[in-house]
Amino acid sequence: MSIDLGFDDGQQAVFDSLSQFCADRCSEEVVKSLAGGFPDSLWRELAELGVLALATAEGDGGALEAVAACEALGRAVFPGPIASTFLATQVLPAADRALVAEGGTVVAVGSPPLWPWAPVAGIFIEVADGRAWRCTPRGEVVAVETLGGEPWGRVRVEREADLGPVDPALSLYELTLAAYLAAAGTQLVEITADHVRTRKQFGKALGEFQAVAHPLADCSMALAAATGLARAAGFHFDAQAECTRVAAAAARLSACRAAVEAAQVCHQLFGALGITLEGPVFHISRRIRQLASQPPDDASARAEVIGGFGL
Amino acid sequence: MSIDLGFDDGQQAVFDSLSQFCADRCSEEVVKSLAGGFPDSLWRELAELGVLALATAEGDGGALEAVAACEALGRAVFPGPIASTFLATQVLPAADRALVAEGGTVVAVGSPPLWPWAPVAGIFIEVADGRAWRCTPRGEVVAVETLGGEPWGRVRVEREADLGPVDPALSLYELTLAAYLAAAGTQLVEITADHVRTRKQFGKALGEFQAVAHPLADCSMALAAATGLARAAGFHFDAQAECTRVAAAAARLSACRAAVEAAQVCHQLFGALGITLEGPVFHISRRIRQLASQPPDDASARAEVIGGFGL
Amino acid sequence: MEFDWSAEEIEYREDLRAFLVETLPENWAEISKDGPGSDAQAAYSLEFCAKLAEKGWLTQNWPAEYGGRDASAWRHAILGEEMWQCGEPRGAQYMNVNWIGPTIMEYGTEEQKTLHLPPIARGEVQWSQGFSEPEAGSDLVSLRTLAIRDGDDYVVNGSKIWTSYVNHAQYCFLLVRTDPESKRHKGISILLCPIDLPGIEIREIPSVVGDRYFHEVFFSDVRVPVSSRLGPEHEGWNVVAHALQYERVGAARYARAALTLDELARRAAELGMIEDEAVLERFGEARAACEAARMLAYRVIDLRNQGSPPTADTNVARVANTLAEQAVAELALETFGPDALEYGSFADSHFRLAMTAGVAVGATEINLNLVANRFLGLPRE
Amino acid sequence: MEFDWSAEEIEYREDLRAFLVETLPENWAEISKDGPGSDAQAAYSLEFCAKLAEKGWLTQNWPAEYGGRDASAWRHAILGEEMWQCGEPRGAQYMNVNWIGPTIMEYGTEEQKTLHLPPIARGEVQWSQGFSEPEAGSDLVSLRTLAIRDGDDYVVNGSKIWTSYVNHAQYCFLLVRTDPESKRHKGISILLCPIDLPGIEIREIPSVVGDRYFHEVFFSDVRVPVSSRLGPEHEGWNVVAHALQYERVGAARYARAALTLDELARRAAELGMIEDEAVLERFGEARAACEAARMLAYRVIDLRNQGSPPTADTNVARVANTLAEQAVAELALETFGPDALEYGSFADSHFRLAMTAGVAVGATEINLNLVANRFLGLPRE
Repeated sequence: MSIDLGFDDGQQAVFDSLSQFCADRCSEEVVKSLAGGFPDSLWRELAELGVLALATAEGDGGALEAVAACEALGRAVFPGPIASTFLATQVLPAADRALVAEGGTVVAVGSPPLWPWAPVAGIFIEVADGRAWRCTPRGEVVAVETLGGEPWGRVRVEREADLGPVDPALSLYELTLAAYLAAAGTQLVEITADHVRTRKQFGKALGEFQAVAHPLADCSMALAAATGLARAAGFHFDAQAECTRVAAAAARLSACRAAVEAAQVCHQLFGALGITLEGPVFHISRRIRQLASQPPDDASARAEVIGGFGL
Repeated sequence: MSIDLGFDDGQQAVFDSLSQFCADRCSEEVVKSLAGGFPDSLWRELAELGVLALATAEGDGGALEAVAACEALGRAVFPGPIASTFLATQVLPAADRALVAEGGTVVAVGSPPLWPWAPVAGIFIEVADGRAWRCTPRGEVVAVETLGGEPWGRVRVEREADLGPVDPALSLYELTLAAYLAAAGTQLVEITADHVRTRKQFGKALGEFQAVAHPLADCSMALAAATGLARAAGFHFDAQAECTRVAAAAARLSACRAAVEAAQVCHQLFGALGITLEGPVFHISRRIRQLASQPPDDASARAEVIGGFGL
Repeated sequence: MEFDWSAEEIEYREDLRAFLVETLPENWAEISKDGPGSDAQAAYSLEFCAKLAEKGWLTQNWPAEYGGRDASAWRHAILGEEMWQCGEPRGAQYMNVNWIGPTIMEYGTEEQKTLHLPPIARGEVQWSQGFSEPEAGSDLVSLRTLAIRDGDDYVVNGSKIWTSYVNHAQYCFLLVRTDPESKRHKGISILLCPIDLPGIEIREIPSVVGDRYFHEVFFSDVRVPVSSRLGPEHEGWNVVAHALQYERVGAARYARAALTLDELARRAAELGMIEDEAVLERFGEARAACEAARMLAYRVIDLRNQGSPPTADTNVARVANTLAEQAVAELALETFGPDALEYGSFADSHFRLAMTAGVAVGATEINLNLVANRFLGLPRE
Repeated sequence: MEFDWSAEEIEYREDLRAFLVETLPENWAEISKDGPGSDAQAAYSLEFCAKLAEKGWLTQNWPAEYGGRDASAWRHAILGEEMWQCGEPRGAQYMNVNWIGPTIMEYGTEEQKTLHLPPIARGEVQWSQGFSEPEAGSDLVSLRTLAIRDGDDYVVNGSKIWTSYVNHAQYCFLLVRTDPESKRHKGISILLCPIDLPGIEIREIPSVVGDRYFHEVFFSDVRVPVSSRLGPEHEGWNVVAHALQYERVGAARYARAALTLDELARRAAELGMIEDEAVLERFGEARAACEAARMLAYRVIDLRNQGSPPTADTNVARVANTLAEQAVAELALETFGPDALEYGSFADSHFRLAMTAGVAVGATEINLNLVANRFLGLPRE
């Protein structure tokens, strides 16, 4: 045994089957049409495939399988609280965990007052100071329209049950979020590379201009690294290694930066077409923007641990 | 009267005569040969021209004349504690001020233990918490070799006299430093532009590659802005306007960033030639690096005031 | 070197602010929420510009003979800053004043001047700009929309894209190719084309930056009178180049970005974040970027005020303007996290605006090429 | 997916560290202060490499028939990390092991193999790399140094520049043009040129990165035996391309940068700076950049270990390596201010090293071009 950065057969199978599922059921048009809503039927189908139960005692896999799943889902910019659900399946008691993993209810993970997916959520989990709490909403959920086209909401909550330390669930959240974002960014870069290969301006293909090609190359480099870091963190998670927390934090930090940079560069290269709702990139870049600033953050914990990283 | 960004005749005369002085007396070879030492005779000649007394009661000019001087000196990367001397001439009592302005002694402005120009300094001024103190060295000055090729030194000091609030002297320091750095950066960009216009690689002039041209264009943009901000701060200083402190801080921040970025870009474009001692850019970039991190900093004061800037 | 406004300029800015307070309706935030292309803001702009014209400020930078007051470039810049800062209540009419009117003065026939300039000066008419095409993008010289002479008309066929404000406009400043055999700069002409002619169809392109901001315009055998042509036939490129020079600096984005930054700082202070020195320093950096952009814009205005021809300084100013706006947008996101992404929120509006910056003033790349070429003397690719 | 070292690899790294502790002299910091080109470090490298060879580690990645141990690419990578982290006590000899030896194995005659490989494997010989020329820079195919056949010799005239380590070397891996009529890739050959031949002159180019790092080498009617030519005449370009592939990832700069970062963090903590959350976050970001570069390097080693041909991944890794090193250098300057610029200080040494990064592994621009072309399929300019 030594270092091997490829997926094993089982992980590859998860990636392949979910890629096929997304190709069949979650096309670009579907993603665009779902903006602003929750993908009810798609979400249940995803749950039926067992994806949401990966990395649980009941599930058929571990963090690396979840990473493989998120790489496929990120490529398709599949909607829904994917990483949050992985977190929830780690901290909730068995019955709730099963309900969430089966797609029977949606989780909102964050902190008051602004929650992701709050208008459709059945379970609220607050993350703060290194712990997770099951919460109950108090009062009405005020729906909020977001840049990302996800239904968020404002609501006060009351802490109901202490779910214990949020580690290692937060690590799983960060590394699956990283895998998803790196994949979505890679998708964006590939769409843009395709565009600049064929689009001609001033007598040559856009991609022949270094001002176009180099920023794209920079992005693909950063995204490749983030993809690798997410996989490495998944490996450490499954091995219950001590460095999991920092590996996951490094993966998230790298993936957020790389994906946001990809969004900036692609918008620069697509110009007006990029900011149309029907265009080829906004449905991806908006989700990247939203996920990159999504709670739970717990920045202080991250800053504290990231100093001691090392293989 | 309205906004007019050019120098008036007097300021232009300062710039022109000092540019000529530098062309005669402070060539590239002279600057290179002076690295590591203090430019004794040059410094006295500069003082004889009245440059160091600009912006004092006795001197023939104001902050804008000092800015014009620094633009000429920065172009030539003239060595010596120029901005520090301007600060000193604002806070020292008359007799010391005259001595410094005449080039009779050299000032070290900063804070213990590491002082710029300490091995050759006759007067030490500590800047801290918004005040300036005249200090006396206690013990030996341990000479320190710097990246910038300036003679710095470590020495303990004892505070001897409270020179009062360091404002507006610190503003004059920051805006003259900004003018010098913006000019030095501009010089670097012009040398590099000249290089990439003539140097051919892969069958065309380097400057035809956007990967070369765009970073240089970025730098020239940032440097032009910094030059303007330094002049604006000089104008406000002379008008004793309330916004002087923040204008000077904005000028310094912009000039440091722009000049350091120019140093990075030029080194990238000159490759190995850039890091030779005899090459065309290291004698400039090293001074930029050194001046950009030179004390006094007083970052907290800067951060506090920079929020409220506005014309 | 002077860096103070004159007493008269200071007074003018105060008058303008008082006028805005008095004139803008209470629900202005609501009116302007969906952008200058929205029905609400387009309708209001007619009302507003008429009042601005009454004060003598709408076209004050025009020569007196065309209803202007020969005002200085600085005074016009102050108007631009104040308008942009409060969400541009002139709507699309800033184009009329800044470059469409002046270009008609320069190249128009007497008949065209009489027809077009007075309504612009009274704030009664809305124009749109028909430049980009689906296959040409920023590369205007590749345009393909054909206008073939047939008697006293041109017969226009083709399409334009990204045509802002066209849904509310009465006219389009339309670039066409009048010589079908021509290539690149040659054979292009300009038509001052009424929008209600038969054969013109408009399709909205929904976008992230508010209602009806972008459109596609299709021309099918549209007959435009030859008398609508601005300038000599086949030689419209020079006219366009001239017109673009007026527009070079673009909107006073730095001014609005600086205001936004103040508001962000106020909110950060409310949340107790501003005590963190690192946050303060980030605000300081963004502020320095805004001031740098302002400085570069003022350099261009300074030159214009002295009657100097446009230089690469204008491109420099445009890029800096864009960068400052983007820096503030990114700071908003980093400081306020997901709250900054809420639709209609202060930060979100700024962020969406910033997304248009690079598009609106011409691609950053093109500006950088011009800077490299004209400013640094680097060879063209 | 595996991301743990094997027990054997962990043990090897521990053995290596123990060996370094035991072997490196107490004054190693002093010896290595002026860089690998200095007399002190060059002299010491001979002593050190002989000991490394004795342990069987110097050329462990070589095939057994040439004195190697057929070790895995991972094991060789571990050696590279540990060596670079402590200041590369192998000096210039890392080149011998990484690509000069392997290229001779691939293209050399039996005579050349016998002459050159054993001394390399024993750590007794120093080589230099004669690629760049004053007029060619990174554009190797423009090289002009001529080697004209005359009987059993080539007569070499021309000059090379930036030739590191040549002052201490016995040989130079020299690129020459053997067909004077040829252009670009054609007509280039490689000579395994002894440095002590009559007509070779060496001039040091003083630099910021330590003693005797750069040189210019002048060739005046130097007679080099034809038997020193590596590979077919006029077809040396393929040999170079092959050799460069071995060198692609470059030094394990990420590993040293990560160590430097740890040391910077330790010092920042001593000064009480690390309690500032913003400073911590900056360290976190720099650390993530190091780990990203490590990850990209490991991808390349992973492919190499599987025997896959080199891809644009190698260029990606090189650029990331450079960026990580520069990020740490800038962080040092920002965090420690002028203290970081003191000659010989921890931060200053790293900063100077970072200045060489872009130069040493080939210009960042060229690597980005290759990434764009090979990875994203973008057209070549």
